[in-house]
This record gives sequence, structure tokens and C-alpha cells, in this order.
Amino acid sequence: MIKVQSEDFSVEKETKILLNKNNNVGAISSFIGIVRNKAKEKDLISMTLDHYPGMTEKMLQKIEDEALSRWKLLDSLIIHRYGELFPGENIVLVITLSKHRKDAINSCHFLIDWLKTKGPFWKFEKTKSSGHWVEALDSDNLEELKWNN
Amino acid sequence: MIKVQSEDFSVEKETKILLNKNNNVGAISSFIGIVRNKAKEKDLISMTLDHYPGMTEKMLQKIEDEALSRWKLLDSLIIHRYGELFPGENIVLVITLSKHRKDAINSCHFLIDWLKTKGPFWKFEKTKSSGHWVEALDSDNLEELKWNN
Amino acid sequence: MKILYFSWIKDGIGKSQEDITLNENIKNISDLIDFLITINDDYKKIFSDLSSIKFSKNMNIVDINEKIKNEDEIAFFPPMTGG
Amino acid sequence: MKILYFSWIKDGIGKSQEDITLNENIKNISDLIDFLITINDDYKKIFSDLSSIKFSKNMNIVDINEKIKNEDEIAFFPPMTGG
Repeated sequence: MIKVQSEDFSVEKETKILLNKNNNVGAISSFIGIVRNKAKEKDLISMTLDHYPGMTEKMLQKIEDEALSRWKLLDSLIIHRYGELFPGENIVLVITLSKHRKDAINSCHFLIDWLKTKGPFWKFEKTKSSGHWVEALDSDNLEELKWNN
Repeated sequence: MIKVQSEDFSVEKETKILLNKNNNVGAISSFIGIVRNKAKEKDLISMTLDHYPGMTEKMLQKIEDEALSRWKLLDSLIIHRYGELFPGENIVLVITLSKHRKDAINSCHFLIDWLKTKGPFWKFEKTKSSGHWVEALDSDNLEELKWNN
Repeated sequence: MKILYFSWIKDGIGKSQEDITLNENIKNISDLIDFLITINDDYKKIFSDLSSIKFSKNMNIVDINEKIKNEDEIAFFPPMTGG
Repeated sequence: MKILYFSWIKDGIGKSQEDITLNENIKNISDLIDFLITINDDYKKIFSDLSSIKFSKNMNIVDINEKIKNEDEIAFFPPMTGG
């Protein structure tokens, strides 16, 4: 399941919902991305995530479907927030459930790499002295390439 | 931090404690291992984890120290339960915190692979018809080998 | 045609979306850009370097030669980065 | 010397720990095993195949040639599997 929302999320609540829906779960991997308080050595005031409603959901659904087809998963969840977020706040949650650990771990890793490189969001960082749009990092794109074989 | 305990754990509670202790966290990876309801196609009644008190803590501390030295981690937590556990119950929790996602993800993967292959526990599976000690799987040992370079 | 702009493209052009009616010379995204840069210098500046601009048609990422029609929804945005 | 047994080794021998006093011929773990199998057939059976038995001295995993003393705590157990 995918959710694109401005509200915060609770890992434990989401995990419980997934556990109640599925039988014979042996492994749960999760990843939480959090707003840090530094932006290129400057104190961050906030990070605003802009997105393209409609396309975001479409792309997230597509990548979740790909994870479900590449690994033996019982279930998965992607929650990505948008709007103005402050240091310490949650940005993204990925949870994958499987019988055996490898499927949950690898698919969770795959999904978060994808979100970091192709996640359909644009980040605006506000610091005390200025504001700027975050450029997509090449290292992130290289990181994502390893999944393409 | 490592904990070897018979009681259950709460991921969210543990995550909150870790977040309160650390600044500038950008990534949290976690893994939960759960007792499945099948043991080699038979319905599992329970799984009892035996361990060697003292040696368990020593070995877990050593592997956590290794993870902390190999990756740029802000913090980490390993909780491993022992005693008789029933299907659906939590067995193990690994949480790693870092600034950037790769450190948290890879160290979490490393720790859970180690726990599965060298985690100082012996599992006794009770089914309706019998009970047996679980043999350590070769595939798990191979999986762990990839970290040794 | 509905056109959407995101991130610094939106800031540079000064709007997040607009509606234009295609004339018949505009057959693909490249043609659309050639048209847009005639509107004013803001567009000209933004579209002077296409290396960090991506395009979508009806919410699918496409390349610059993608055919377009009046009913399509086109968006311009820089490379994305989530997580 | 305190000796601990775990898993099916404990089941096979019928106890989880015992204290024995080393005689001076017992210098390492291999010697200790040679002694233990003289106790009775349960020990003999358990230690007939050492390929799936591991040893620790004072909570450190060691190999079969590890020197041992009366004050050491020795444990016998099969390969471990956690998670």
C-alpha cells in the first residue's frame, strides 16, 4: 500500500495493521527517513517537499508493484509526506514483510534507494540565511543503478 | 546497546528512546524477527530459545562494536529474546541510526545476518507431533560470509 | 493544454500552472519549449539549459520528442529526490 | 572445572552442567572429551561426531586444542542460530 500525505505516521501502528492483515510473517524490515537539522553545514529551519499529486501516487504504486514482483513479500507499505517539515520530523516510511529475512531486507533497501533517487518530490531547504531547492545527487543515482540488473 | 531478555519489546518505544538520545538522525533502519507458525510444513506450537547467559551478551556486544566501527552510526540497538515463544511473537529487534541511509541500512543487514548465523542461541521447535532442535542452516552461514571481506 | 511547473522552474516562471492552446506547429515537447521561450525572458532563461529538466505527459515521464495534443497534461520539473 | 552443555548435547547427556576435577593428563579440550566419553555411553554417543560440536572456554569460542585449567568454564554446544 502507498500513502502520500502531509500528516505524520506511526511505525508501530502501521506495523500492527500489516501484521493483522498477514499470516506467517517471519521478517519485518523498516526504514524511516527523518529531516536532519543541518543543510550543507548550515542550520536548517525547515524542508518543504513539493510533489505532483497524481503522478506521485502513480510512480509509488509502480515501484511498490515492482518490489512485490521481484521479492517474495507478504506485504509492503510506503508512506511519503509532503509539505513543510521541521528537523526531527519523519519524511518517509518503508515497511516490508516476508517469511524469510532476505526478501524483506533487500526489498526495503531497494524501495528506499528508489525513493531517494526517483521519488517524485522536490525539496526546498530553508536556512537562517537563505532558501534553496535541493539538487538531486549523482551519488544517489549511482546507488540506484545497482538494482537495474 | 544490547539486551537479552525474555520480555517482549516495542519498536516504537525503543525507537523513541534512541531518537531522544541522538541529534541529527536522518535514517533509521530496523528489523524485527517473528516466530512463524510453520516449522518444516508442520504447525508450530512454540519455539524455545536457549542461550548461554554471559556469553550471549559478550558476543552481541562484540558484534555491535564491530558494526559501530564499520559504519558511521549514531547509535544502535539489538534486543534478542529467549525462552518459549509462540507464533506471531517477536524474537529479535535490530535498530540502527545514522545521518545517511546507507550506514543504517547496511549495518542493520549485517547485524541481522550475523544474528541468524552466529547469534548464540539454540532453538527448540515444538509441533503437535514432536519436538526437535533446529539445525543451523548452511545457507545462513554462506549469507554471513559476504560480510567477511 | 494544461502545463504544470515544479520546483525552481515554477519559481523562475512565476507560476505553478497555466493553460495554453497549441497551434498546429507544436507537435512534441521540443516544439512546446520553442514556443514557451518566446513568451518572455523568464521562460527563455529557464529553458536555456535542458540538461536538468524532465518532462511528463499525463503523469508519465517522457522524452523531449514525445508527441503531444491539446488534451494532454504536460509538466516540467527538475530531477526528483525523495526520502 | 565447570562444564556446561546446551541444546541436544544437554538432552543427550541428561544434564545442563556439572563440575569435574581435572587430572593432570587433561591439558586441552580434546583431552577433556577423551575423558568424558569414559563416563558412560551417553557421552560416548554425543561426542562420537565432533563435526557439529563447538567449544568455549570462559565464554570465548575456542578450538579443540585450546589449553584448559581447573578454574576455566568450558561449554559444549552445537552451531548456533539466532534471529
